[in-house]
Amino acid sequence: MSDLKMDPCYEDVAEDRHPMDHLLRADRLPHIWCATCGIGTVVKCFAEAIDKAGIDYDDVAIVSGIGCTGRVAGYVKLDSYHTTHGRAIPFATGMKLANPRMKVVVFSGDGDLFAIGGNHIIHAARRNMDITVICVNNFIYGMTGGQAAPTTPNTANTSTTPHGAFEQPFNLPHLMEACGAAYVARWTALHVRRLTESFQEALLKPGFSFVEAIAPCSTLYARRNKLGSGYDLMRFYHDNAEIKHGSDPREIDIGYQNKITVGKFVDRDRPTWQMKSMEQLDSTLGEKYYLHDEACEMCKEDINA
Amino acid sequence: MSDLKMDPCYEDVAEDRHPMDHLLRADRLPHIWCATCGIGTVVKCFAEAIDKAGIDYDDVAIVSGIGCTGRVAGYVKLDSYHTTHGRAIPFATGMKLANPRMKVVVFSGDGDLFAIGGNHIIHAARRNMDITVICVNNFIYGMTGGQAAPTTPNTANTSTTPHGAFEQPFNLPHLMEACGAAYVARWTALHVRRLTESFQEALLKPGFSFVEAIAPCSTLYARRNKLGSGYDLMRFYHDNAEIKHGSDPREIDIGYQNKITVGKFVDRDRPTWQMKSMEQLDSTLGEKYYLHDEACEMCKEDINA
Amino acid sequence: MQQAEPKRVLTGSHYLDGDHACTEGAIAAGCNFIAGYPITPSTEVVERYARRIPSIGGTFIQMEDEIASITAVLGGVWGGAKSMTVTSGPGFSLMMENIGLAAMTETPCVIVNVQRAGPSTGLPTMVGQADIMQARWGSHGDYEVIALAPQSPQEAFSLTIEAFNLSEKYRTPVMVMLDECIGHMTERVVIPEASEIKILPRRMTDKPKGEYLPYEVGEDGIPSMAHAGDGHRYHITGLTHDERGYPAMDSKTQDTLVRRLCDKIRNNAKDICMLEEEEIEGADVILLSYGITSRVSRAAIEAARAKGIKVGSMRLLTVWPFPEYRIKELAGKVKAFVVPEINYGQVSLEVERCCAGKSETILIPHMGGTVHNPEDILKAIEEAAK
Amino acid sequence: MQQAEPKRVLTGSHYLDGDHACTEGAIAAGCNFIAGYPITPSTEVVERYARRIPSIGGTFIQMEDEIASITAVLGGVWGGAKSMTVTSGPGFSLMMENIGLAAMTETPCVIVNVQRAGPSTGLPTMVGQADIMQARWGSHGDYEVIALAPQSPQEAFSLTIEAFNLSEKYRTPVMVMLDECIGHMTERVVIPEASEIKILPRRMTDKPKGEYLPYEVGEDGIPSMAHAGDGHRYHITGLTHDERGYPAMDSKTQDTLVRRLCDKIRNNAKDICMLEEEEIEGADVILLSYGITSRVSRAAIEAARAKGIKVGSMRLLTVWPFPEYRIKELAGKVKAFVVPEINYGQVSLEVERCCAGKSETILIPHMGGTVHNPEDILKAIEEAAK
Amino acid sequence: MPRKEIRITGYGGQGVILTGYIFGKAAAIFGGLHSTMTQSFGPEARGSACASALVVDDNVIAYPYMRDTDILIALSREGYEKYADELSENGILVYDADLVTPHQSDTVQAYGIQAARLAEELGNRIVQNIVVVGFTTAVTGIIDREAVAKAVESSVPGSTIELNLKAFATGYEEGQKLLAPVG
Amino acid sequence: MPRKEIRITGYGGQGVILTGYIFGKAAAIFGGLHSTMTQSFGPEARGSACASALVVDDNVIAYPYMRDTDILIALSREGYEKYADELSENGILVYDADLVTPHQSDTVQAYGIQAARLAEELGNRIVQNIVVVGFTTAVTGIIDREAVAKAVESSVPGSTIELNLKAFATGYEEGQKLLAPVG
Amino acid sequence: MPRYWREPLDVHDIKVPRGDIHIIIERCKGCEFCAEFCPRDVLAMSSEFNAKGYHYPEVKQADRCVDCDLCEIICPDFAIFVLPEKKDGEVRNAAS
Amino acid sequence: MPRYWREPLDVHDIKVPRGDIHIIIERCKGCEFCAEFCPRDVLAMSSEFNAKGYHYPEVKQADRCVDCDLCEIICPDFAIFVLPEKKDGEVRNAAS
Ligand SMILES: Cc1ncc(C[n+]2csc(CCOP(=O)(O)OP(=O)(O)O)c2C)c(N)n1
Ligand SMILES: Cc1ncc(C[n+]2csc(CCOP(=O)(O)OP(=O)(O)O)c2C)c(N)n1
Ligand code: SF4
Ligand code: SF4
Ligand code: SF4
Ligand code: SF4
Repeated sequence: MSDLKMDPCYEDVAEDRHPMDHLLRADRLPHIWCATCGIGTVVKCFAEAIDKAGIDYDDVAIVSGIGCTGRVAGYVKLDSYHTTHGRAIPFATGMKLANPRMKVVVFSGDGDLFAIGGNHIIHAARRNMDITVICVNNFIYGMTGGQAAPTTPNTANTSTTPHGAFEQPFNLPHLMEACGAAYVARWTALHVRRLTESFQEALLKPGFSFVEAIAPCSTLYARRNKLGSGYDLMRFYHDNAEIKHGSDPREIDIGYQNKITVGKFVDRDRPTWQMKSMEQLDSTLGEKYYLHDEACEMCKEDINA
Repeated sequence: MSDLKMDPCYEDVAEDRHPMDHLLRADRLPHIWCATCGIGTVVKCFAEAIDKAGIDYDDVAIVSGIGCTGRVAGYVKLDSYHTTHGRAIPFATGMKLANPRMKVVVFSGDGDLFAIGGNHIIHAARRNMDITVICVNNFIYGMTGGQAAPTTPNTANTSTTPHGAFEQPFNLPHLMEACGAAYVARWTALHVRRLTESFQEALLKPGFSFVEAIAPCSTLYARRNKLGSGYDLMRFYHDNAEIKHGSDPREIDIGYQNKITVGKFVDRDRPTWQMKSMEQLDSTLGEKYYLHDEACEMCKEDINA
Repeated sequence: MQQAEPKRVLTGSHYLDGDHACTEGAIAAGCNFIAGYPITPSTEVVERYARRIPSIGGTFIQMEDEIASITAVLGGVWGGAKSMTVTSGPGFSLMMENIGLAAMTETPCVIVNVQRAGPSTGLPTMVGQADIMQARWGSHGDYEVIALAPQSPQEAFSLTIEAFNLSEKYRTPVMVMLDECIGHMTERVVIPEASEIKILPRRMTDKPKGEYLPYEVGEDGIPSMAHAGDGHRYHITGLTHDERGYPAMDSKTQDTLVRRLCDKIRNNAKDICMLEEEEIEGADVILLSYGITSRVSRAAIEAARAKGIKVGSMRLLTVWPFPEYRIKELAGKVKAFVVPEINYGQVSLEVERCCAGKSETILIPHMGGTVHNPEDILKAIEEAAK
Repeated sequence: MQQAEPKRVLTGSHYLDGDHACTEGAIAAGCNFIAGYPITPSTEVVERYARRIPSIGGTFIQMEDEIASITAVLGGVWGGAKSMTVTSGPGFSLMMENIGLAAMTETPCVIVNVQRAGPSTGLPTMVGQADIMQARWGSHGDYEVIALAPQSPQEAFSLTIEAFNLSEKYRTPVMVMLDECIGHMTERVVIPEASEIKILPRRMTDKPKGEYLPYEVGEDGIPSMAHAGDGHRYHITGLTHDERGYPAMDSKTQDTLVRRLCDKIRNNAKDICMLEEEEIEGADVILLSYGITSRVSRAAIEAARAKGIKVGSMRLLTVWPFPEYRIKELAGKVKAFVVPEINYGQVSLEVERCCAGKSETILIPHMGGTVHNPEDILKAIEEAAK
Repeated sequence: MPRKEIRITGYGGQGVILTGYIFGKAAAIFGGLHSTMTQSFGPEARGSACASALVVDDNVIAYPYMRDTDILIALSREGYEKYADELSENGILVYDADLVTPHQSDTVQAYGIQAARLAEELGNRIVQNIVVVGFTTAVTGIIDREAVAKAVESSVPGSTIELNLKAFATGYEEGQKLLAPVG
Repeated sequence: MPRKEIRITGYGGQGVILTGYIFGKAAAIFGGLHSTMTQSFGPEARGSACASALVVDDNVIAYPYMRDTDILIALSREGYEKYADELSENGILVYDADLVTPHQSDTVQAYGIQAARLAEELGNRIVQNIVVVGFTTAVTGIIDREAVAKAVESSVPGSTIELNLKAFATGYEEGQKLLAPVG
Repeated sequence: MPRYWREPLDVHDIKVPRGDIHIIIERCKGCEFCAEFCPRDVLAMSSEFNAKGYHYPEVKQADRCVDCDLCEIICPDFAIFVLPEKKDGEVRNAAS
Repeated sequence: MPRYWREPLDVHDIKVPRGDIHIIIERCKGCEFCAEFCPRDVLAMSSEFNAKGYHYPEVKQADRCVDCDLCEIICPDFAIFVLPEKKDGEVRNAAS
């Protein structure tokens, strides 16, 4: 043990840098996430996936909303945008349309994406907007102190369901499939290699790709429900996650401390918003579409003759 | 012809009242909807359904958002609330929870409910909130002059897709099914008897019921797309609607001037939000739940001893 | 005025923070419906309510966002509930459209904003007082609101009750502008007997069925309500409407309506405004403050008096309507108003306007995150008294 | 300053309404991304843009709501586009939270609000000018914005270009506060040659990779930008942040940041404010107006002059920042400012404040739906001149 | 030309706005005048009463609204009833004779045309307003025929230009036939 | 009792706020005093530095914030480093001896306790703060033991009262053992 | 023009019910739904305009009406309704 | 305690790669993921605290490490990483 290098304080890591530090804002570590929180692991897998997919770091933008997961944007050393609660997807949409070359990745929490942000995600999936959405699902609102999320399983205790949650949670892959996502997968933070692989696939998939990463919220979800720590949840995932690729998304609801079906559920080819937009202009206007210098009919109309 | 009573002006109808006038704000007729617009027909069917279902008029509240369809609230002589664009569903949710005795019916347009209001409808369906939602789908934004809606079929012309729509539209029944709605049906305004029956069923169904009523927008959708008037669209429905009860909602997308699958697609029993809320409190607190006079533990905690 | 329901009143002394005290105020006031969406530093209000439901009855629903929350509140009110929502700056911004609907439809409801430092996400757990102008002007079009600013958990309790009463009296949304400091400050809160708590019941119509017009008003300009299911089968709309509640697309109806909406508040400012004044007579300087800042200013006021400076204190418990009448009375009688706020100048603009140059207005701005340093306030008082 | 791109400039005389002219202004200014959601009376702006895309390139996306629209605009800007969104009151209210994000992150963008009469749904097709205070105060927390008010289709064209330029110069959202009258009024619009249209390019960083700090500022207090993909791999956030763009949860950073955000506008008011003044020297009364109201007032001004009243005219092309400095200069030199507005008193409050009692401020309120009757304005001028 | 004020009224879908637009454009773009067209309609997009107003002047137009109506073009009964009183002495009324029955008046010159019917005869009711444009051009002489025709041509979709010009001509001829006032 | 100011600091999850709450409640509800508890933490909900501050006074408390820290309770090194300088002369420092190594100081009385470890021994690290509450009660004597015990009892979940009271007693005893200052 | 509504099943019964058709002309917007979809071909559009300028329906073959109510329920303008035919001798304000 | 990670397939190969484990102690929050899920049981938690008060991992059986990187990828705090073992004679700043 004694010959292991121990950094006496945070600044000292430069000498012996973590191999991911070039993708991290190492000057901001340690991060704010709690002990045994799973978000960091998901970030780790994502960073790995970027490297493995061979994407130029300058070509990736990360957009987060607000929440514990929302803080991802602040730790990843890429062009990174920490927006408002629920609005990462429209922000990403604007960015993608303005700069089609970029891989635009939304990295946010289940509450951010599916509670306040629900409308944006269903429309982005419908449009097959060419972005990748990574949703860390910890079944709760972490940042604000453990309130119910639209993913909280029935009977789970949260600060706003002190007598047990009772609303039917969303089955995220099913919803995403119904809206038209091109790629849909679910893994837990324990499935580090599969998750990494899934991120790679999602990043390379044209169109709207969605990966749900189930991760422990130790401080709020686990503790409040007397499930131990994030460590215990990771063990729970180990014992209870079942890999079933291609499952019917209708059948993969998650109950409180029940089996969790993971895998890749949707991988289909649909033209992206941008492709369809161009195709439509092309088919309506034909040649004219490419002759940008020619004013369109409307404009001619009111030019002084 | 000459012995038919012709009312020379609007006020004159009192003598020979339309049998629906007791359910209408007849003092506001004629309504604002265009010639050959189908919204009125849907309203007619709804009024009929209330009568047939034998519901006391005092026990029904209508909540609309903003749009041509949103004006329904203003013409139906029931407690009726014309709210803001997209927000009819949360308004209805609050009303239902405050007054569980009421049948709360949301009557609004596809844009109102699924564009700006999309987040509310998916969450209300998820919660199985005990309300009935009637969506008049005319494939366009009528009130604001014919812009694209999230239901506009590909290639259709609208004022914001002057070169043809290209975004994949929502398949409304599929989305509602994926979110958990208890009852889902689709009819066109031509199917007056089926639609009326479906409204009856929806009104009597506990939980979240959803009826899509496809109706002509003559002035904007039909005219702009050179499809004639609403009259021609009604004929189109006649020729192209196929009744297929129980169809898999995944397979009933609507293309531009394609066949339209209509029917009842979902009718399932799920406990409503209110039922589940009570059950959960009951199972957690047992007896205590009914002893409202006893302060809960938390309150005891900080009472001065 | 009625008495509060005993089962809703937690009579006794409690050690509560402002958020929890606010919940107890709402419960005592009869609030039986809360729709909300979590946001720091306000969430404790609804969390407590959710826990309290089994003992008091009522409903809490966590909506999908703040827009849904405020709108559900309006639906709840028309359904017959006394309703409230709770948020902080970002959520308050999202509520603006439907606060306008509340004003337009004259829906009595309470909106609690536990202010944090902005703009945008800002300092989510730290204090600000920079949503004051937004409370007044945040929605489009002309309207007026009532906004109250408690300075302690005790007042978070009592002013929340007052907020409900004012909302019923004036048929208007009322805002409780807590700030993070008060929301997260814990002190003894003494809750009186139910019989000592006065609750203003909703002003319901007594018209027979068929005769009720939802916006018919008498001299006081305030219409009576009917709930869904009461049998009146009335219509309400956010469009410009006549007394039947029917849309009326003309500038005359608009004129009548908007003037009435604004004037029912403006003309009753003296009734609505709660001010705490101290040593105003003969003062050279008046320290005008609200919320946490009024407590931070105490030390400065005392120190100034110790130095022989005649400084009076005016505390706004009601921020909106602004007590214009009172500032105008005092303008010219004092050298200056010193206005410390945790913002870059908001209420001070109103003070300056009402002073009309007759007294100076000295803003002590502070951008938030912390409260003022009392010495800065003292310095400003000394400066002003010169 | 650069010249406009010729292919984007529809040089010639056109018969356009204010909405269409606004689109042409945006196109000429280089706007290549619009995200919007339809709302009367603003939709024509995006409809025209959607038709124009094949000739000019660029992207229009109709988003699911106004929140998505403004946020997509911000994403578009950071992605490298010149971006704009367009709405009216209800949508403007919904945008407030993310207008705050724009101010906080110093995102140059343009927001067009074609004002209709409110509050709430109000009179959707009829005029109002009651979102003026909201433009300034509608989002939570302290910030400042720039807002312009065109009085004709011609100005809808030119001020939209100006809005883009100001947004780039000050790295701030700029609002074009059209009103329904101007938006739906059709007149000749003369579009000059591209070479005569000056476009301010975005102020991009010239720092080498690794050295760029997104909120590092020089003396003028305005940071330089980098777009996504430029290789700087920077971070921005709506939280209070230091010059690296990193969150910094302390009141010192807050103080530096919020002061800078506000002061970069406040301190440059003279540069930003466009005023049109006429016969101010020696005037007894000044008629202060903006937007459509300034045209309605013309008749009154002429009639008053015909009666021998010395009435000057001040028209605000820039409403925010308010030209405080100028009102203060004139206060005391004239008897009164007469302020007709299609609202129940908004800009007039600022005038009153700045007059500091030295000149009277006379509001001529009008609740909307129509414009003022010029006779009412004349009467007020006569009254004021007495 | 001194200031002239024209009101066009009807219901949504009749092309009331386009009518104003065409006269306005004829004046401001092809006629060397200033003109300001304004519009008013209910919140309801279509089907209900709507009106446009046009001010034409040699000089820059400050106040852009109607004070006295010099010319009233009424395409619906409702619109006529609403605005008839505003017509100034010696004002001109142009109306669709199938839809509007004008009150008797000594001070107003009234010219009726069965425009809807003529348009239907031309093959599409949608050109009702253009028939009226032609007719009005003839009976009022307010703007040069050439300028108005150019404005028509440059304001309608390319594929309908021919039909519209035919409608314009039809209306114009009807107007010439009818130059004697009826009212 | 004249105004006394107490700062409790640690990281999220250590019960820093509850510690302040218990002392405050002991004073204001069971001790016949006034007290105001305030808290500060980062935007980050958990895991990061957080602190609570308590003012206790015979009189009504207007200014509710710290001016001089009379007692500093430090449960983490970070927290200690941040607030150590604020401690007034003759102030009292209470710290978790496993986590904090206080600097040498002549003017401060410092009392260390291995509270985390003791809590772990009691079966749950979560009661670390209650051990410290007991300890602080003993070494500072600022509020009556009975009042603090009542505040503990009435502030923790019913099922954990026993454990918490045991933790309180453990801490209190440690305090009594250690009444001689270390620093 | 093809008929767009199927014949009611009871059409050949002996006791065919009969209906009185009432038209509120000023509410009509001339959509032709009633005339077009009437299963018994009872209605036709008038060549007259109402005040708003719409052609409204008139009863072409009154005796074919079987009171099926289709025109009433499909009319988007609440402008037409059918009452069961009054018995002989009964007096009505408005009869077809 | 059961092992929660399956043995890498190549574990019985002849040329087993070896890894140098590096721990950035002050980043560690003591979650035990690395120790728990290490397929080769290389790590154990120290009884010492770091400055934040967390137990951090230490290398128990360095020679069992096969450089599978699992600890590195699963660590949510970017606090542990493994480099391929340097060849003999190569000098490293920090070696396990
Ligand atoms: C408009 C708005 N409403 C509410 C909030 C408060 N808020 C911040 S994060 C959050 C929820 C976060 O939950 P989730 O997205 O699941 O992320 P987690 O923290 O669990 O990773 C909420 C409600 C906010 N910042 N803005
Ligand atoms: C916040 C807000 N945004 C936009 C609008 C403008 N608006 C009114 S109705 C409408 C769309 C209506 O479409 P739909 O719901 O499909 O109803 P339809 O008119 O077609 O019946 C829009 C965009 C508004 N009133 N409020
Ligand atoms: S609160 Fe939960 S989600 Fe947030 S950092 Fe802590 S463990 Fe993770
Ligand atoms: S615009 Fe379309 S939807 Fe609206 S009333 Fe007219 S036909 Fe109906
Ligand atoms: S269905 Fe109604 S509106 Fe249509 S033509 Fe018949 S009566 Fe007229
Ligand atoms: S996985 Fe990382 S944070 Fe967790 S114990 Fe191991 S080194 Fe520490």
